[in-house]
Amino acid sequence: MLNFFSSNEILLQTIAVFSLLAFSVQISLRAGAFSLAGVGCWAIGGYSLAISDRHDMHPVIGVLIGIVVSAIISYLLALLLVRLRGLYLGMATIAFNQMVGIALIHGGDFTGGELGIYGIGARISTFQLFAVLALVSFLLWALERGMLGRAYNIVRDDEPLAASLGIDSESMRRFAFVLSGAVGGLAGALNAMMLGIVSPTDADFPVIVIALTMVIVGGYHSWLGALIGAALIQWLPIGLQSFGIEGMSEWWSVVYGLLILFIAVYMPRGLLGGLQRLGSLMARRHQDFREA
Amino acid sequence: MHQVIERDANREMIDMQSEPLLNVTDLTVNYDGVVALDHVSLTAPAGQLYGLIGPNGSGKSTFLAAISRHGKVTEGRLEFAGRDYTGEPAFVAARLGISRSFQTVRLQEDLSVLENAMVGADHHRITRPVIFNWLRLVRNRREEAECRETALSALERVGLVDYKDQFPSSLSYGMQRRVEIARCLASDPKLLLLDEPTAGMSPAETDDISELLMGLRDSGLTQILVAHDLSMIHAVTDHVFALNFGKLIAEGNSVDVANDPDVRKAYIGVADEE
Amino acid sequence: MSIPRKILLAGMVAGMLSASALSASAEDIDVAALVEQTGVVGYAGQSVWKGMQLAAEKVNESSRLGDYKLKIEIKDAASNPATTAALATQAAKSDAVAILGPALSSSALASAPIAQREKIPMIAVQSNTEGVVETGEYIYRLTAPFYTYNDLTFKHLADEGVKKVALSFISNIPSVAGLGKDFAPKWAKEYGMEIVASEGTPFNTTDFSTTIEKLVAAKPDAIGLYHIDTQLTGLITGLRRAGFEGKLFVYNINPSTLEAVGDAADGLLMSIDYSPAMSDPSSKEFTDSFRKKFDDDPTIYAANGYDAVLFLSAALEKVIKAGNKPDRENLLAAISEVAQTGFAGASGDTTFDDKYHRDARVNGVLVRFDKGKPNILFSGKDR
Amino acid sequence: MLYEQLIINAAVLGAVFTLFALGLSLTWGALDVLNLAHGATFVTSAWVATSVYSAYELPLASAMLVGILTGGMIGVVADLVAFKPIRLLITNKRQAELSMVAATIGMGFVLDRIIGRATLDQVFSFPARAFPYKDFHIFGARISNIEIIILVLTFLCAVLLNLWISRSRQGMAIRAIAYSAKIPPLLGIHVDRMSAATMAIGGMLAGLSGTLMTVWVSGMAVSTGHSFLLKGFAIVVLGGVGSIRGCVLAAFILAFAETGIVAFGAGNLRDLAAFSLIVLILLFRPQGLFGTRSAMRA
Repeated sequence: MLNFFSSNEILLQTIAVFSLLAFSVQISLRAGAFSLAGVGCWAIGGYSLAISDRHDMHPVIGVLIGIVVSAIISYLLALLLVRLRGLYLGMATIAFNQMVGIALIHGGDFTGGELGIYGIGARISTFQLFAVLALVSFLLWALERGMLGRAYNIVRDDEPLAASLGIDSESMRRFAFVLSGAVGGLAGALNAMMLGIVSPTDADFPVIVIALTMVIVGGYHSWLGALIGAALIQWLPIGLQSFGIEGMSEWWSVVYGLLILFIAVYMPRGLLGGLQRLGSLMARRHQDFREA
Repeated sequence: MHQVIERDANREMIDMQSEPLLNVTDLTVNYDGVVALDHVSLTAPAGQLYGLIGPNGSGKSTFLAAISRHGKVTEGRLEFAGRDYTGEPAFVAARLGISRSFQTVRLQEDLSVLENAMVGADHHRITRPVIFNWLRLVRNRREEAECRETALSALERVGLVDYKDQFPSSLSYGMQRRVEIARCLASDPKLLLLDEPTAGMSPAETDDISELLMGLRDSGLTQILVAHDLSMIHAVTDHVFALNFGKLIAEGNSVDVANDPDVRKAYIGVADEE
Repeated sequence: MSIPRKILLAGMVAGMLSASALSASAEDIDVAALVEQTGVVGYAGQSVWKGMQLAAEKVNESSRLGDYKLKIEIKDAASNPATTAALATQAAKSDAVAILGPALSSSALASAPIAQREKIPMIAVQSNTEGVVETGEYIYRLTAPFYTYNDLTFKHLADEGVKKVALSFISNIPSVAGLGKDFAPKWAKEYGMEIVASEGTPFNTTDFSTTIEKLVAAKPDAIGLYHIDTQLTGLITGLRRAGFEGKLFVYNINPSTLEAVGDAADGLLMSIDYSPAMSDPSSKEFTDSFRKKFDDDPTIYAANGYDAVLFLSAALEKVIKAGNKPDRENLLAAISEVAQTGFAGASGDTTFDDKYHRDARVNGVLVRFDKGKPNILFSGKDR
Repeated sequence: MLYEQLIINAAVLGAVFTLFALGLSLTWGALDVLNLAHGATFVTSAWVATSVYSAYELPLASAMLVGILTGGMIGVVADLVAFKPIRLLITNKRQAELSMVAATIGMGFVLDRIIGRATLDQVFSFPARAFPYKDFHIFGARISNIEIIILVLTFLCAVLLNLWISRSRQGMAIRAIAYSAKIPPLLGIHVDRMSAATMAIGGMLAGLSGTLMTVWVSGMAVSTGHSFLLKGFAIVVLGGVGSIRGCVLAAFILAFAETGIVAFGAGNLRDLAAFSLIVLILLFRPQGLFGTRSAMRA
């Protein structure tokens, strides 16, 4: 077992870090704000850690700077984009991400230009990473249940109804936007420590596609869905190639694509939804069994 | 607690001087040229069940939208319990105590009947910023229990307690409306706005809803009911306002208003011979 | 499922498992190849892997490794630093004696520290960036950086009397931007030439009509196009159609791109570490065997993959000839010895840098294309 | 530099952007399908065209036609394999939209890898002799015959698509679908056949722009599809989802902005110009230039 853990340590760390990135997108999607600014904050968080590490600051300070800077930028962005809804908000945040990427390339020595920053000294242990993941998961769990859970459901599905119930949709969506940015910044900072490098392409469109895939395939209606989605999407490129099947190094991404397609079509509420339905099916069968 | 007001011929004698719950002055709404409401002024003291009638396109829904602040107000003043809330957004109006239902049933499909009612009961806690509600776990657990109690009592008042664990999609149209009313009640409103709640209902269901609304009025809840069904208006309302082409053409008890020449003309389209 | 079928299924599964165990005989030397087959540098990685396969076959056919067999297992690094780092960790914990690849700079920077920490020799290809070999003594790179031979082009341009040079380059790929912004202007000044225009554009740009206008308007004698192949087709054909008669030079162009551009590429200049037209015996051997095996002209990436395996095998041969066990420690020692002496590979005589002795250096050749065929003008040897 | 030349360059670039974005806007506007496999369809059609051209010695035009039909066929298969089942299985509109996005991401991976494996992600193209390039000179500026063809075809496609959607019966059906999938069955319109037709047209438009692009820049590769996809997504949103006119206008605005910044500013900031323009326009037009979220307008 120990060998399994040590040889897959980076994979486990990657799953933890990308779960946080998936959380960042899930938080805003769940609140009905189709924002992908979390990916831009992922890059901002990463660079904040890298730059503060270069100035010999303690990693925790680097992470905190990453979170705070991302939160502030997300707050300003939320104010700027308040009138945008749905895919128009999505596109505006994708444009923001691209501009973050361009700014990072042209940041001169401060951001390391086209190459970015490498050789980041700060390190993080797998245990610490999963502790952070557990903490953020708990915070999102608390946000999804009880009163706030119900309120966010309505803010997402039916704004006029929310207003008629005294819910200030705008401020709740803004809170989700800022939280999404902060978690994105945290994820980026941890990713920088795990990989030891940051580069301008961290905010690029392929990262957005991966983040969206993780959340939709996992089940965007809950943090657990984002976690499951991240685990699967990050494991597949490694896992599919580790069964020693001939030619998998060339064709794994076809299997990957087909799997995403299958889950998207035949699991309406993602993997989490599928598991829940399976759970309730089994519970019912167990019940029938007991009654029979 | 609430003075039970006998429902009889002399209801009109109620003292109108007490502070009106709702005071609307010169309310005008026009959508780039189209005048939907034209200087409507009216006052509605607390404790009564008001009817709002008028042919299609007379501005009933616009009026409801305006006083619940869901809709635009071009001119005029809106006061609720003495406070001017003309420029406020809809959620502030709701927080003042104005609760409303919509023409279409709006329930949360993935929440049970009880949870849908609990959303109303969240009313007073939702006013706190999100971050306060998020991190106070111990307090949340206690308040969640209170919220459940409030919701249960609201469901009791509408007679749906034993459906509390069902999902809205499995209920009849009439019952879904009752869940909506329970949700409104759970938020302990001062004024309840009902936008054609019985549209498309069977006579039996309409009578149930009528009974329910009268019961609520008797327990002191002020309501404004928008409806086409004049027989229901007669049965249920204490005071009626009639709109036509955005103007308030008559008000009074439902019988007088029904006989008012302008109202008959508005409905039938031709003035009957004198 | 009835009982018999269950047993049959279990039997089959057991059979499959045992079969794969048998094939890994005791005499194998396992090597992990983390080479991008997909993603943004998939175009390079897929050729690198073909070169590696060719070299492994030739090494195993010859008895240079005694009765050991070189067994290279390919994993797609997917042009993704996180995937590469995860694969590198797996390889380090497996019984592989060395890691070959990756090719993407950011992936190399992410996986080199892991190989160094886990003390497994790593031979990267391409990854034209600083910071790779500097990671530590376990990290080697088998592609000579562009700036070590691209000055040959400017030497040739000076000989041809070129005075004014315009440059177009990718602004957001580190090594290529370095060529366009820093080295090319430096060499131009050294050879008494003037840079009259310098246009940087992102690597995903596909429309160059306006950039071409600016380049031609500067009336240069020669234009440098430091771009990837998908951009070169538009640039080269566009410049010729815009009436530019002067010299064009690139840092690399692949056979398929040459074919797409046709005679617009006539006279195209390129300094490169390997070309099929090279006559060095080791280069010729690579070119001929590649053509025989793949019925296609080799790309520079295939040459890099071939050389990486050749370099590794030379070190393994030293270890085995000395009667030692081919493990990571002995292999590292042998690798640094081979790096001192250098070896002859697809890119001709390959030596290593003076500072770290872990970064490959080649002579490089200046090539001119006529009718789609490369011919060597001169080699870096006689610089 | 000749301003006339810059205007021509921008016009041709605008046309290339339009052709690619039209298909994306149609399927998105009518079926709420944000097709992230549109770039892969664009590349696959071009690859099929070039392979068929050299394998069967077909004339260029018919090879391109095969490519265009391939694009259409990919659209139909996508509809059968993913969008039709999603429409059946998923009632919640938001969940259906997101599931369709994920489905197209999956399809994009599959197509990218198949073409990537066949071409080793290298450049592929029609042989140089396949198309007789010829330049014309007007106002002292240069425009080649392929560029004129691109401009004409783009104009035709935009006008025809516009007419087809606003006038014809099928077009009305598509607008009905766009309004809400519940209405068409009531009017006896076969939703599945309509959506397959829409996806086919969207795919053919991707095929047309892919084959034309291969001739215009004498080459194509899987990576070209990715760079076009992001720009196409921006153009569709900028123009207002589902609006043909908005799509054309947004494509030309972006083309002129990029051409301008490359000509007068710095080429490496061309994307900055494009994306800051997008945010600016969305701030003033939250539904895009001509977009209305609910119904699709010609």
